[in-house]
Amino acid sequence: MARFLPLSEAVAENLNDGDTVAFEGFTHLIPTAAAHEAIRQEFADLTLIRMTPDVVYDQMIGMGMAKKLVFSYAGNPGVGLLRRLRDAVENGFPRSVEIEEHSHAAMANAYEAGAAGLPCAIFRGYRGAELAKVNPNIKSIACPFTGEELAAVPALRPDVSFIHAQKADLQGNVLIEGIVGVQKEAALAARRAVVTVEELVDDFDDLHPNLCILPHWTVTAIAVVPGGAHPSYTHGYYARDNAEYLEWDKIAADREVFRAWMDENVLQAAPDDFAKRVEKLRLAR
Amino acid sequence: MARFLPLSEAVAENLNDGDTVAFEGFTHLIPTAAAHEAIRQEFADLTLIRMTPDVVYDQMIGMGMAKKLVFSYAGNPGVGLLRRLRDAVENGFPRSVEIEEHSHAAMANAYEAGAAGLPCAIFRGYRGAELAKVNPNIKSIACPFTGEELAAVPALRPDVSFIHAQKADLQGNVLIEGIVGVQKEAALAARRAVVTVEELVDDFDDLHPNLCILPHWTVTAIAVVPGGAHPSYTHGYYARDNAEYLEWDKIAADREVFRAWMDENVLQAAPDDFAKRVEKLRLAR
Amino acid sequence: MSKSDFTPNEMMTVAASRALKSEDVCFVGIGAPSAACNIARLTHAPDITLIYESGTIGTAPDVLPLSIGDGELCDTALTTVPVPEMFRYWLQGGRITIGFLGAAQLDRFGNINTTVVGDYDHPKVRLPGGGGAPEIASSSQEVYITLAQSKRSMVEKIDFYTSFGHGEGGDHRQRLGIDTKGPTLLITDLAIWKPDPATREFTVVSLHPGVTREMVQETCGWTVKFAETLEETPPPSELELATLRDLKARTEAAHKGA
Amino acid sequence: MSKSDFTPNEMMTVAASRALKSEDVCFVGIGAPSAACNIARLTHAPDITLIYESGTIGTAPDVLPLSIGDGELCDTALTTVPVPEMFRYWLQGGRITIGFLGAAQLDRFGNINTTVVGDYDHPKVRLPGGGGAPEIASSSQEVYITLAQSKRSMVEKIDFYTSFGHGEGGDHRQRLGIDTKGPTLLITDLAIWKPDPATREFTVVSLHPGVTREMVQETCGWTVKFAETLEETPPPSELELATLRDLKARTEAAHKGA
Repeated sequence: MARFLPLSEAVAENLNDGDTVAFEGFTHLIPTAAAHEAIRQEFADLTLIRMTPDVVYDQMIGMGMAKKLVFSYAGNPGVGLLRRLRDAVENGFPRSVEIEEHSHAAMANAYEAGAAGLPCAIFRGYRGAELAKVNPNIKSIACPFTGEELAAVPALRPDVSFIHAQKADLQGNVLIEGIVGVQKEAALAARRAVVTVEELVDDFDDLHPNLCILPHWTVTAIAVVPGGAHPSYTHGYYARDNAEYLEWDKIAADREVFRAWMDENVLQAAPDDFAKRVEKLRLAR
Repeated sequence: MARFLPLSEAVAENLNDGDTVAFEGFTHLIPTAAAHEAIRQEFADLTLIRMTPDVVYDQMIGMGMAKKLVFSYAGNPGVGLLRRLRDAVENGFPRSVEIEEHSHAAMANAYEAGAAGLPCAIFRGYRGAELAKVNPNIKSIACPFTGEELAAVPALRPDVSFIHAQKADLQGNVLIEGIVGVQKEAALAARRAVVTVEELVDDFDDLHPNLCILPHWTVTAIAVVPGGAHPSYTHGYYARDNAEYLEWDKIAADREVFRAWMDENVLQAAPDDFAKRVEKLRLAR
Repeated sequence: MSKSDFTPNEMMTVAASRALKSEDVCFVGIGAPSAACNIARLTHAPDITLIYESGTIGTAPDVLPLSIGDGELCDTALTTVPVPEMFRYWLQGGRITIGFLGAAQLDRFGNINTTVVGDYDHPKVRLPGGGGAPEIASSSQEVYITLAQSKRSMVEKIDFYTSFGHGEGGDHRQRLGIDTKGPTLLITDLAIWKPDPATREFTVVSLHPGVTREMVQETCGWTVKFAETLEETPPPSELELATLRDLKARTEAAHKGA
Repeated sequence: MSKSDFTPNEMMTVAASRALKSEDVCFVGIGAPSAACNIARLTHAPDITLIYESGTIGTAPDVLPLSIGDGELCDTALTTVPVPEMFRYWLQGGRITIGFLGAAQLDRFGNINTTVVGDYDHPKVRLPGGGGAPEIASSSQEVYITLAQSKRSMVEKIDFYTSFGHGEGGDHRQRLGIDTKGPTLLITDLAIWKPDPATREFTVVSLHPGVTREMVQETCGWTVKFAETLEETPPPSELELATLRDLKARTEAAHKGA
């Protein structure tokens, strides 16, 4: 049953050192505020799962919080590489990070299998692709009817998933709309699901019947953090801060510049700061 | 690419004797008008697929059109048994019908696998259930990671699927809303998809971004048939004719009464008749 | 309306409703389960989550649906999802606390037949089949069963295992790799039954008002076991009975059409 | 704006756009593929369906997205579906006619590396990885590749097989059970390449205006095969060029922020 908590408590109660954790968002609705809170609380030895690790995972890896990364595309989308991740993988700085690498199809199917309570997912994939040779978590099975060989990957079952969404109602039901990504699956696949939302509304009575909603009994904790996805965006609330994604490439290129930026913008900052970061990006409603 | 056709042509062009065909609808949006058109055109030796064969399949089986039925629940929902189906299975009248029987979970997963282009579906099912002993299309596989035995069924790939939906736009995109059932999967799993709709609108520009839409390039033919789901219903247009479902139990109980009813209400009727059948059931909009 | 003035079927529905809590997430079958779940929602368990296999989650119908997919269910639901998702994320995903089933035939171990009377290939009566029940029985955290007692429905041996209960009893579920509890409650029009902790055979733990052991045995096809201390089911309260009757009256009017 | 006044990159984008038809359903990658697909949509193929892996189907952005999930894509899409559905029903389901890929390293058989430069376990450069590409390459009915030529990107042997093209050539795809056509077109800033019908090696079939064979060979890490009759790619029309430049200008303004 969903509890409404300040973000600091929602993170403190649900994340532990050594956890396997997903901060999911597919370009849209990235839970930046939750990730920054986790950085401030200095968690260690995390296994980070995400299809598209981008700036927030570059930040967590740069701060030395990750022992392992499970992913399918590690880039600053449309901009380039993740320079803190590169430093960790290529130079072991500030620590080496174990890599479990998949394709998007594999990760999406693995989250889906996790949400569906299955131990594994099967799909037609990885044919001729070399990842299958370097990742022991890619196996195959034969269709018992046609004999066709299909790829199999283990289901993803995070200890905790953090996502950002548009709205919660007073009961703790959560609405996700626009590019919904894999967030419903990530939340349902996890033992604990923590959601930051733009706003709280009385109820969802006026919504279309077929929208993407997480019932309150699937959510562990909810924190209201307006702007909490910045520099990602929230459909219906504010636009993506593409300029900041372009800027990140320079910040992450240098270890010192990175640390200074993190100190000013994360360690010395608070969840409330996100609201003003999106002010100039807010959409006419 | 979707072609707009009169229902008689849409059925004539897309259904053939001996086809494997699904007229899908999960209580809501049952494509009754399309099924009645198929009855008038006297197709034979059909393999009928549906999770919940109800009145229209009772009618098709009673008319001797089906050589096989693939299903998971064959009842008049909330009312009782399907009496024409019983007569076929128990007495071979008017012909015997081969049965391939599954659970709902199996059929839903099998449609999903068909839409996803897979040869089979896996799920945790049929444990201790005797269907697995009488249906050779229920097999099992072992998860290559945990060793857990999971049920496997072949994907459903109908030659043609018929569904009913709320709206098409001028391009031939189709909107399904309310209880969406397995219709999207049934349409995408089929070689040909034929859709009857309540109405034609200019475009879908004002719709919520996350609704259930079949793009025009997934649809073979569209026929506008207001009321075409009666006695089932169309969310937003007219209510379910529960009285007619209750009445069906008496009609189907007797071979002669059944034939007389079919003659009057199907063989001598036309797609245009559906509009007036739902007049008293129309919702305030 | 006096307290003694209720039918066995009303007692069954009310007794079943009492077994449900506001925290429950119920996968609801049509008929007595649907009535019981909605009475619970309208009386002591206002926050109970009712799920019908048509994909409607958190529904609160004003009249009982005739089918599992009436418009009323979608109109009042928190959200409506595709049927494949319903069976994958919600049932198989382990989110259902109570799966509520009826039965055409039931045995003492809670195994259910809704497929055929007689031989599968040459049935005497072809029943509708399992629908969602085989996986409701194995994936719900617990299963409640409701049934009007008769020797035809409560049998020594069912003709077909549509949905697995406790099999031959004991740890048969675990031996098949089923890690959910299975049938934990049977509510008939005469009594409340619970499985014996060791054998898993359904045992009468409470008789409804006015019901005798003999009445239970006479309408059951196996030799009935009774608990050492038998309780008497409290009769329906006025609120329970009024709620049930109002719901049934609204439902009957609605199903007859305008 | 004169016809000769265009860059190699503009020629590449325009040439790629011409290969697309209104009937195509394209799975679009970011960068040159995205520009080419949108130029096609804005010129000769107005009904083309553009799909981005974020789940947006039938999108028509007014500016190019910086990422595959910009709001513009959802705002203009026919519908937006969950990412698991995108990979299952739409890509794996065989609905994509053209998968449009870029590459960090490419070999003569259309095999693509976007994973690492150097050894996988101890890479010289850790690239972003495959994302959707491994299955775009195998499940799309055909694959088009765009790439600016350089000896660093067009190599004799790629360091890692992120996405399978024609493998070692010939019927290598079929031998691996891949029944789609694979890379059928390579469009660089200098030329148009198609696979040899037998060997599947990419062969230059058309040189862009002003480009020589030597220029193609100097910027390619393998010994280039040329078709017997080489065509010259028609230069960008004024409409194509104006459309591309307007789109780029709108995009640049939008990405810099208000």
